[in-house]
Amino acid sequence: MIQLNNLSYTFEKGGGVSNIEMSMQDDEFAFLIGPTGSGKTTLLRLIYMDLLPQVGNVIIGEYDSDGIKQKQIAFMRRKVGMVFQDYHLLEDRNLFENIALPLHVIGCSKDEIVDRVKDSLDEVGLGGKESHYPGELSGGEQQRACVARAMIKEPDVILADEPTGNLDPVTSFELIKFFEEINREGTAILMASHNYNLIKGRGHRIIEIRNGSIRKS
Amino acid sequence: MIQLNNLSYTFEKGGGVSNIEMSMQDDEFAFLIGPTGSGKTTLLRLIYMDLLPQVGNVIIGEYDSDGIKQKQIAFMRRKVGMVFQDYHLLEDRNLFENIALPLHVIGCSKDEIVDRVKDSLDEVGLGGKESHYPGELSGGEQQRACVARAMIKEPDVILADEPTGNLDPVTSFELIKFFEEINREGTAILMASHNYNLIKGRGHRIIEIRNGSIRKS
Amino acid sequence: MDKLAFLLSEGVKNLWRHKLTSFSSIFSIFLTLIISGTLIIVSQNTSKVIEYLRDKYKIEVFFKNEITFEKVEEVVSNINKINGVRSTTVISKDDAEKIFKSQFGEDIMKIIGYNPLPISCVVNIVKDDTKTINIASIINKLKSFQEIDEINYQGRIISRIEGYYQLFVRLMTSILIIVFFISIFTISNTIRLTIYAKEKLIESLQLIGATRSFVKAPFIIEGILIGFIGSALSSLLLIGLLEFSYDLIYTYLSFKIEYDIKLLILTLCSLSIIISFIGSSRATARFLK
Amino acid sequence: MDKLAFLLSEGVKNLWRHKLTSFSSIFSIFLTLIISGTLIIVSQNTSKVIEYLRDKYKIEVFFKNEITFEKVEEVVSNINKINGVRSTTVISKDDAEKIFKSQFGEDIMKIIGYNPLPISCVVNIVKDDTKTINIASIINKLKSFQEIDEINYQGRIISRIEGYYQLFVRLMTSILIIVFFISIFTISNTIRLTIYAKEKLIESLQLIGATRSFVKAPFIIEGILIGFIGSALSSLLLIGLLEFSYDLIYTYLSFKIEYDIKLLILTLCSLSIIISFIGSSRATARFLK
Ligand SMILES: Nc1ncnc2c1ncn2[C@@H]1O[C@H](COP(=O)(O)OP(=O)(O)OP(=O)(O)O)[C@@H](O)[C@H]1O
Ligand SMILES: Nc1ncnc2c1ncn2[C@@H]1O[C@H](COP(=O)(O)OP(=O)(O)OP(=O)(O)O)[C@@H](O)[C@H]1O
Ligand SMILES: [Mg+2]
Ligand SMILES: [Mg+2]
Repeated sequence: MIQLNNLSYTFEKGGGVSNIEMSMQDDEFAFLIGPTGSGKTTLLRLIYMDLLPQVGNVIIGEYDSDGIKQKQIAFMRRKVGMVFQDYHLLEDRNLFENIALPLHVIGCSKDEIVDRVKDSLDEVGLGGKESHYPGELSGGEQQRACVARAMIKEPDVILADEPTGNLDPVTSFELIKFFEEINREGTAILMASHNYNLIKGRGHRIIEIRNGSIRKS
Repeated sequence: MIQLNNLSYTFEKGGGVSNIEMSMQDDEFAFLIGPTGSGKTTLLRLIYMDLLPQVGNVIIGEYDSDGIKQKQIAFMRRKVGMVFQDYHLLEDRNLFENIALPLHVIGCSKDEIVDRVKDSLDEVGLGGKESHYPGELSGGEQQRACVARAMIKEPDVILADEPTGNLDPVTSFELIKFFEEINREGTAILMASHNYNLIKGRGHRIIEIRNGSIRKS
Repeated sequence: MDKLAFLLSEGVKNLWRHKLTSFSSIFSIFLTLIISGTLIIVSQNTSKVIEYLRDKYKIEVFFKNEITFEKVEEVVSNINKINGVRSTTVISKDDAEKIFKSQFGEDIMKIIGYNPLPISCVVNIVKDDTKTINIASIINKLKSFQEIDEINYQGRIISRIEGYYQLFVRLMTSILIIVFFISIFTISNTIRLTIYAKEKLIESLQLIGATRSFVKAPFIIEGILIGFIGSALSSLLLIGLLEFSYDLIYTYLSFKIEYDIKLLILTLCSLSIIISFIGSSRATARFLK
Repeated sequence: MDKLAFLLSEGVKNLWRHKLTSFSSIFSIFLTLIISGTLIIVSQNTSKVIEYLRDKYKIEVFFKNEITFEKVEEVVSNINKINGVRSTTVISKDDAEKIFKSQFGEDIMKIIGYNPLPISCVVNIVKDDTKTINIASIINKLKSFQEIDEINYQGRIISRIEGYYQLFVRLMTSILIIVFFISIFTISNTIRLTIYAKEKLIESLQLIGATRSFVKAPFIIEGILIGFIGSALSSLLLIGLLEFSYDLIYTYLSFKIEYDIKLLILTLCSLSIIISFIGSSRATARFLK
């Protein structure tokens, strides 16, 4: 369960979000939409506590942002899969190593890592590209790698920031279907997107943000 | 004028483009479409000679990729504005410095740089964010910064790789209109995109690429 | 286990990636340990060296010409009782004749038919370094004997050498302190460079849910590796040098160096661990929030 | 103009960003220049130093006891003609008596009523360093005089000192060569680190249409700045040390150091330019394709 109570965060140079009041169930699938610069990424960063709120608090599962310790943030993040808008892939490690990193963090065994990375790469259609470095992948392939990395630790929640920006319509559609499948298995998904065509008419909740505030939920 | 003659390039790890035969007039506006991983970025990299063709050659204006020297590539690039799919903004320089860099390269005076950067930032709607570092801009803002940087040296050709991936529909539409305006003033534009809705019905040429080859032009 | 292997390989990679700066840290640790090793050996030998030097101390006493050998022996037994005197060697007229020969290339007996040279006596000083010697008071006591004509002593030069020795120890100690801090500084600088180069990795790891200790571990390992290599190299060099110079010094100065290899290696290792631990924690504490 | 200002400010920023590694390059250049400066001064003074040392050379010759002073004077005038002899000083029986007194603390005249000590003569050697002296041949010629009884000479010690001096010069030269290459190496390492850190900038600049020389310029400027700072520091230190030690050495050894400040600074500057130029071109050539 994600719950945001009267959340505000303003950057020093201006911009940010204010008075966000929102909650999500454990098995919900919601879209976050809004024009560029409206605060979608900021909101997601607040949820996975990359930013800590200046006002209000975030509750995610058993973790409350109020007075949370660095170590607890780390443990919380192990249960959250994140797809970053700017990928955050490591340039000096190949695809396999990039995807394996979250498993090293939680301390999986070598064999398990090899198996799970292979499976998740196949799932997003990147099988056979294990040895490519991020610079040797197309934009869309990098984006899918990012999805695979978020998914590999089988998280309770997936926060995806514009995961289809560099995908063609067919691949985007496949990704949404894939997300829906995971959602059906009990993972909550919050996905920021500009792609109204992809979103509309799928029966999921749509949260609209404008100028840092939620307009309709 | 851009002309590609029997162009082929294959990466060591596979992927690339083959037998590309294409030409563009000095005042043309063309879209490059194709599924993710089909070779759009590779084709654009060949045109601005970030990659040199293994077979065939590229002619852009007075420059021929056959036996071209490093120095001539540099001069050629000063006449080509590029919007990169992955932005290529410098993390340790603020927006102003990022946009000003091409002008330093061609040796503009300080005053001219200040004026032109201000104008071009206003044009893409980023006025007032001069002191933001790339990490302090939203995804869409970074993308527009990249457009501003490509435009600032008033190039003869603009090569734009997925420039609307992180833009909402309204801003994307504005960008296309802006490109059309520039095109009317005599700049050739080649833009790779997934966004069929944005492209269709605007009367521009559409080049489709699949699996590294041009399908219809 | 696999996690440990992962962290270890990350640490080795870090070290290897910045070979050149790692090398400078290893070198500075090496230097620190060489100096501390030398100091340890020096301090273990200080009493022997001072003893050795004092062994060379001597005061020469010339007796008046008219004094008989019996009288001389009586006086010498009194000299032996002076505080700070270890032993005495009487040089008879015959001995003096030989010394004259070697100095002037002449046989004095042949020239003038008899030996005019006075009886003299070499006074040796206590060797034990725990006692500080007051040469001046010994000289004064010797002067009080009426039978003594002249007193010659090189004490000043030798006590100056002793002074140099102590100056050397003090100098080495100050240099040790300086290089100790330089080592900490260069190690933390090396690791800081690695941290800079790994900024993205660190950020990504933290975003993925790595704890701070997991993120820090490879850097601490890098520091410890640097320390380990430094201490291994310096131990090897020191032991090699000791083995080599032991014979040499024994042959030429008949001085036996005393050392305890186990203690030496132990001290060097613990020093290097301290340095690399402080250095790398300093770097990670400052640059990993 | 604005372009130049831009490139210059980029160079200074590079230097500042890697303060610590820049510092180590500056230090190694500094070291190289200090050593070469010392060598320049040493080589300018070599002939004076050798002259100074040879001034202290002496061979002592003892005449047989029966030889009269007149005969001695005749022999000495022959000694003066030997190749390699600069001058001679005759020590009469009276002089010898004084020496005896200072050695043995006894007045030999008082003891035996007459002076048995032989006449001797100190033979000084030519000072000019362009001539190499064959001490052995001089000794042989001296031995051929029947009037001479014994020959004493410290030549060995002093020619050993001369040997040490030359060893010192040779050692410094080898060290110079080593530190020269170390300097080039550390500079190119420093600049390589900057290049690594600026990988993105370099790539972006090249994609934007910057020529290779435009991209290289800030790194070359960085190298030259390092060289300049190194040579300024070492010139200052050397001149300071010279000014300080000139008086000191003159007072204690009455030896005047010869040096030419302009030549010194000029040499150091050109050396530092060579080092930093080679170092930075090496880095940029290898790491900027
Ligand atoms: N670190 C920061 N420092 C200062 N301002 C920031 C920072 N990060 C974001 N901003 C500003 O906050 C506003 C919201 O940014 P945010 O990234 O949340 O937008 P977004 O909705 O994700 O937009 P996009 O769709 O373009 O990704 C923007 O105006 C941006 O310039
Ligand atoms: N440097 C490289 N080394 C090896 N393979 C590469 C390299 N760059 C691209 N590829 C491969 O070449 C193919 C085409 O890549 P390209 O980037 O041109 O695709 P694209 O059409 O731009 O895709 P997208 O729409 O996702 O950006 C991909 O399969 C990619 O994996
Ligand atoms: Mg965003
Ligand atoms: Mg692409």
